[in-house]
Amino acid sequence: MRALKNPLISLAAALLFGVAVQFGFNEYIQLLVLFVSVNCLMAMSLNLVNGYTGQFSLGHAGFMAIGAYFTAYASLHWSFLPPSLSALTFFIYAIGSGLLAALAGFLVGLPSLRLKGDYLAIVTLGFGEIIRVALLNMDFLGGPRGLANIPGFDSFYMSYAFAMLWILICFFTIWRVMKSSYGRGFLSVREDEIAAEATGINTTGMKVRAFVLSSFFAGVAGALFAHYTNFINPSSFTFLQSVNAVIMVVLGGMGSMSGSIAAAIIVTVLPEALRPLQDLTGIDLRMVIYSLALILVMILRPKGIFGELEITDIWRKYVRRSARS
Amino acid sequence: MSDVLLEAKKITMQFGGLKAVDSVEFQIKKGQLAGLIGPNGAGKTTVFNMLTGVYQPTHGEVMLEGKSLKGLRPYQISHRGIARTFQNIRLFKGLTVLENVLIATHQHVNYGLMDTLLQTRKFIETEKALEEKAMALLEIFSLQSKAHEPASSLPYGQQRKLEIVRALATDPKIILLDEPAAGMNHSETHGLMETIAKIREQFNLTVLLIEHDMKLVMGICENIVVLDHGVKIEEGSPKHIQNSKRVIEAYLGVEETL
Amino acid sequence: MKRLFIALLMVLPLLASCTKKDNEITIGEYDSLTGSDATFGLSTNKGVRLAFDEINAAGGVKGKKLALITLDDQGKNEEAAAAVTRLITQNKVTAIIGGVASGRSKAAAPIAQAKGVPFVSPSSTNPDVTKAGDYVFRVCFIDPFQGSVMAKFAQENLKAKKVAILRDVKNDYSVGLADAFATDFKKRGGEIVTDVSYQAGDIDFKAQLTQIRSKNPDAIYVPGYYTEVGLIAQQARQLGIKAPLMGGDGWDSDKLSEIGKEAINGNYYSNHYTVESTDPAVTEFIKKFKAKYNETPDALAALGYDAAKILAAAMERAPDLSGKSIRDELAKTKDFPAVTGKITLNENRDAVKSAVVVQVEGQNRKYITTVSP
Amino acid sequence: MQDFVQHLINGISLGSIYALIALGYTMVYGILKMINFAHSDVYMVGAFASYYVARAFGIEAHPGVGTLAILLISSMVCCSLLGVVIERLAYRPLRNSPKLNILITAIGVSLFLEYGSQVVFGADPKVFPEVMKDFVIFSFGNVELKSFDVTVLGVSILAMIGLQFLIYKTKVGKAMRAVSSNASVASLMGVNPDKIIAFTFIVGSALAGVGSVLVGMKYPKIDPLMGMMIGMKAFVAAVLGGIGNVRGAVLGALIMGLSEEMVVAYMSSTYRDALAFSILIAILIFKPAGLLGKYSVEKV
Repeated sequence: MRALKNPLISLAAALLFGVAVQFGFNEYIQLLVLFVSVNCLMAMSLNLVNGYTGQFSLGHAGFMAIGAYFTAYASLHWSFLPPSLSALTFFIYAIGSGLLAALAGFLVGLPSLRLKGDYLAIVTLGFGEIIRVALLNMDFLGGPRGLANIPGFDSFYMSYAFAMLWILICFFTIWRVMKSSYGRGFLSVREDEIAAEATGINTTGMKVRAFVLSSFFAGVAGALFAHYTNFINPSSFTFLQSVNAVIMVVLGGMGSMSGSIAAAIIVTVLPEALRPLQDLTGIDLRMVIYSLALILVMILRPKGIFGELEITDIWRKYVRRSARS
Repeated sequence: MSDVLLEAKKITMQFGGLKAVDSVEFQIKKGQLAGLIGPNGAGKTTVFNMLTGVYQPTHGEVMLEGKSLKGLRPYQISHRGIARTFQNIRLFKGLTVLENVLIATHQHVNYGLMDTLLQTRKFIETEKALEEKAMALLEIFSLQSKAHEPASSLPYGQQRKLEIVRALATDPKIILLDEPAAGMNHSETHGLMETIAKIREQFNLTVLLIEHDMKLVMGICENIVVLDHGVKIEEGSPKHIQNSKRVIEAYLGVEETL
Repeated sequence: MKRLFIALLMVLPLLASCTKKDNEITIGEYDSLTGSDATFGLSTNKGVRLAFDEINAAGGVKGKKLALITLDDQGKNEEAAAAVTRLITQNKVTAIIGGVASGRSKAAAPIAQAKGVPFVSPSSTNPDVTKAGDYVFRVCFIDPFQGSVMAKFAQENLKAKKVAILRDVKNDYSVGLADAFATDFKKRGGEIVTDVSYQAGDIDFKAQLTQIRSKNPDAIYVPGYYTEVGLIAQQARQLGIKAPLMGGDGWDSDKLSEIGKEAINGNYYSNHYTVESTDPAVTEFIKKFKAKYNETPDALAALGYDAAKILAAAMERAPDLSGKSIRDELAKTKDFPAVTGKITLNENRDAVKSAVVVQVEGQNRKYITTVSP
Repeated sequence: MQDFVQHLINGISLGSIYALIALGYTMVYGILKMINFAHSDVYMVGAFASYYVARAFGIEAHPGVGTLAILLISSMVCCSLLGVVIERLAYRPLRNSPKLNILITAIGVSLFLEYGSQVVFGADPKVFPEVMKDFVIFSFGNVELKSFDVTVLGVSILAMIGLQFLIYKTKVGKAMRAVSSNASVASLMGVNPDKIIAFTFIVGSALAGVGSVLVGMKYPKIDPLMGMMIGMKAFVAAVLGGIGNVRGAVLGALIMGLSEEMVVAYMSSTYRDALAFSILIAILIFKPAGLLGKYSVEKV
């Protein structure tokens, strides 16, 4: 199966890197790597809606919450497979989380499709808040107390491998969809909806597909988050979480997968990297520096770190230029 | 089956009190090159938008091959076989020339999500076929050398041609051109006439043309419909239109009788 | 210029160096120093630092100075988890003094438990926190006890038959207390006439209070943080509600009367200790606290202080500084003479101690009664 | 029945507070087509400015018209200055870059103000100086109409009329509308877009300053994050009314205030925000450009 060639190669490479992290770094850095992988999934999936389809969603955290709570509830209450196969059960739960979030994505996508730009942003923001408040009031999900002691993986390496598996599934799904006619459909909606409709593209259908696919992976990101923090409550999925996802997409470059991944790394690592500064200055300036960095990047490099290019394009550009000179 | 391809039956468009188009009726035969002319604000583009589903007519309906297009979204109408270009060019500027054309072929795609993910044979072959078809179309209009350039980098005349190629890629039965010659100099207009002639005989397409350039319209149209203030005031061959009193009045105003 | 900026962004992660002198015992502390409940984190931190100064002045523990590393969790659960992991693996701390909010403790305590690092929470009152494992302790009472204290007080002292509850639905501390109060008060034959909620950060409570007024309760239980309670009290009086308000240790701050002004006077709340107490340990603590920070300590500062003292005492008694021995010594804490009363840690490592009920009179808190477990 | 009237008063008073801030959002959006997320934090800085000015003048304990005047002026000046500085440094360089970039910058400025003021002012809540005594204007049974409620409503109506007059009846207003529809063409007609945009920020931010003093009077607790919650509600109200439309902002705000009040009073307080957003979504689905916004059908 030629089709599985490069996904398997990249999975092997990622797992190798995992071995290095397992032994090279302490648990703190390892936890950070796991949070980076959750943010990667969030950024890549939102990039499909905000980056490729040009729709403006501010409710991504809502889908993440649905995924997280489904997996948490399932892992705590159901156990139809022996604990030794926990990785398999968690994989099935992650798919369930994704499907549930995708259903929510469908329900959010439908009504908000007549809306454009800021109005769509408001409706998606509204849905995010409605989901959060609904979770707050569901006692069987722990309400404000949240769900604690969510079973995770026994070793860092298992968690890491699980995350890498999902990141690659997400990456190759979106990469291949974007290289297909559906991908071109998304791009046409971003470029000019009226022209797309006249050229035979069902723009509504495209937007709903983008929402459903993107919320599926946000649900999976939520499932990973639940396993890695072992405790979730509604206040982990606020409007700021959605804004964080949008920041990653814009910072990385709208419509660039490698951009989203790079931005996910920076957005997760930067605040932690700034902690030592706190020892020098005594006060915690991390968020102040983070927000200033945000403003500077938007002014100095509006199209984001990668612009619309992928790392492969940059590689080809620099390799060709160095080869020529 | 009568040879009428596209028929407007008493179509009316009312914005609040204003009747932009008032029960206009005309028929376009298969293979015909029809023209739609009239002074500015006569309602030409509004008729165009009703034919292509951008506006739903307040009264009356549009028939394609005897089947009504009432209530259909623009993309459904495009699938039925009506393709169009826009008055001010609406290309997918950020995408390449080839991608612009490939997007128009989306309606012929028969592979699903699974085929895409697993890169099945069906997916690969369909993609290759679509690309060949698109390149062939580009070649006919000698645009294939620019296939991988962004659409926005093309000069104006070629952008207009690309828009026509994109419309052709949907395998339409009829193509509606909205002021294609607008902003074109003499030689570019001449090039356009050749393009339109090529379309008709290579794709045996029916064409409906909105245009102000009388030389172009009178030159190639077989049947012309004239609108004024949303009402059809004349229809017939170019010669008939040229000396119809009502048309002259509409365009040049009434003669001052001293 | 652009290249420079991006390069700078890349180099920062490498800065994560950590300096660790060998003749010091490093203790880690994480709390919300920014974000919505920043004020509680700051008070606890002051209490802990005061305790550390005293212990170091008296020669430290086993002859070594105590060094404190405090990280901010910005009031977010995942930040608390990251901070604790960093303290244990990066800064190699011997023990951890936890944060105020129960939500953050529930995210952080399991990590300390898994790593075998003793975790002492000064003021997280939610029962689930110490369920994380035998390395997790707390020096304050738990919600069910504090809720029943006020239920008992309302029924016996205030002779209230009908009570309304106004809870902060976003805050599990408040929900825990409200539920505990409701169950206990009903068991005592009282009636909860209405149970309405608001969200931390709100400033207008007229709608809820107007609804409560229509039920004319004998008293209103508002187990929220003082940041909202001050406004609630004012708006209640504005709406002509005369019934007394009751609350929990979340009320304890001198800002309560500044915001509430006269409207807050005459209301009651349960607390860990009272400034008026004549116990020398308390008066001594208040004097030293005022000398260092020139402000009166609130209950959270006192609890931070006690947590640090109990931890230090356990480390002094422990044969060595391994996590296991400190844990065993902590478990043996009995009748420890702390600022917030005699502290004994029971088998699920919660503090068994009495609570006091005080009445707000302007800046000071009149002592009313003590309720023992 | 009296309770219903009391809920009505509470709802309108809450709505008029949202209106004061919503007007700021709508003005900036109307001209720049940009959601200024930092607007609610400019409001917060205004509150702290009044707090420190009152302490500097030592008037935090002498309520009266004099205090009100001093605080209003100082807050408006400080907010306007801040608004202009933000526009000049953060927004002007991005004048014609994609919408999402401007939004992220606005969020960056908002975070900067929120966390910056936690460092500068300290994270603990402070008590707003007592500006005016609140007195009962009219009451029957246990329903009371307080002076604060009336002042806030009056000021927001006045601000709306003032803005309406400014935008539609004055030369500057005409220039603002020109810049709003097409900045580059406006500059061809001798209008300096930078000056007009700066002016818009001055007026918008000054309104936030007024808002912060009036809200401080009624709810005397201020902290660096006070702008977050009220900012989101005011922003949603501005969109509800039809973003960019001055009357729409006030209408949207009143609906927001009343719906929240009635939801808590007669339905369930725990679902207040969820129901407030549901109402918003329902309205937007039927009126995709808000209540008074005109749905500009794209010319084909």
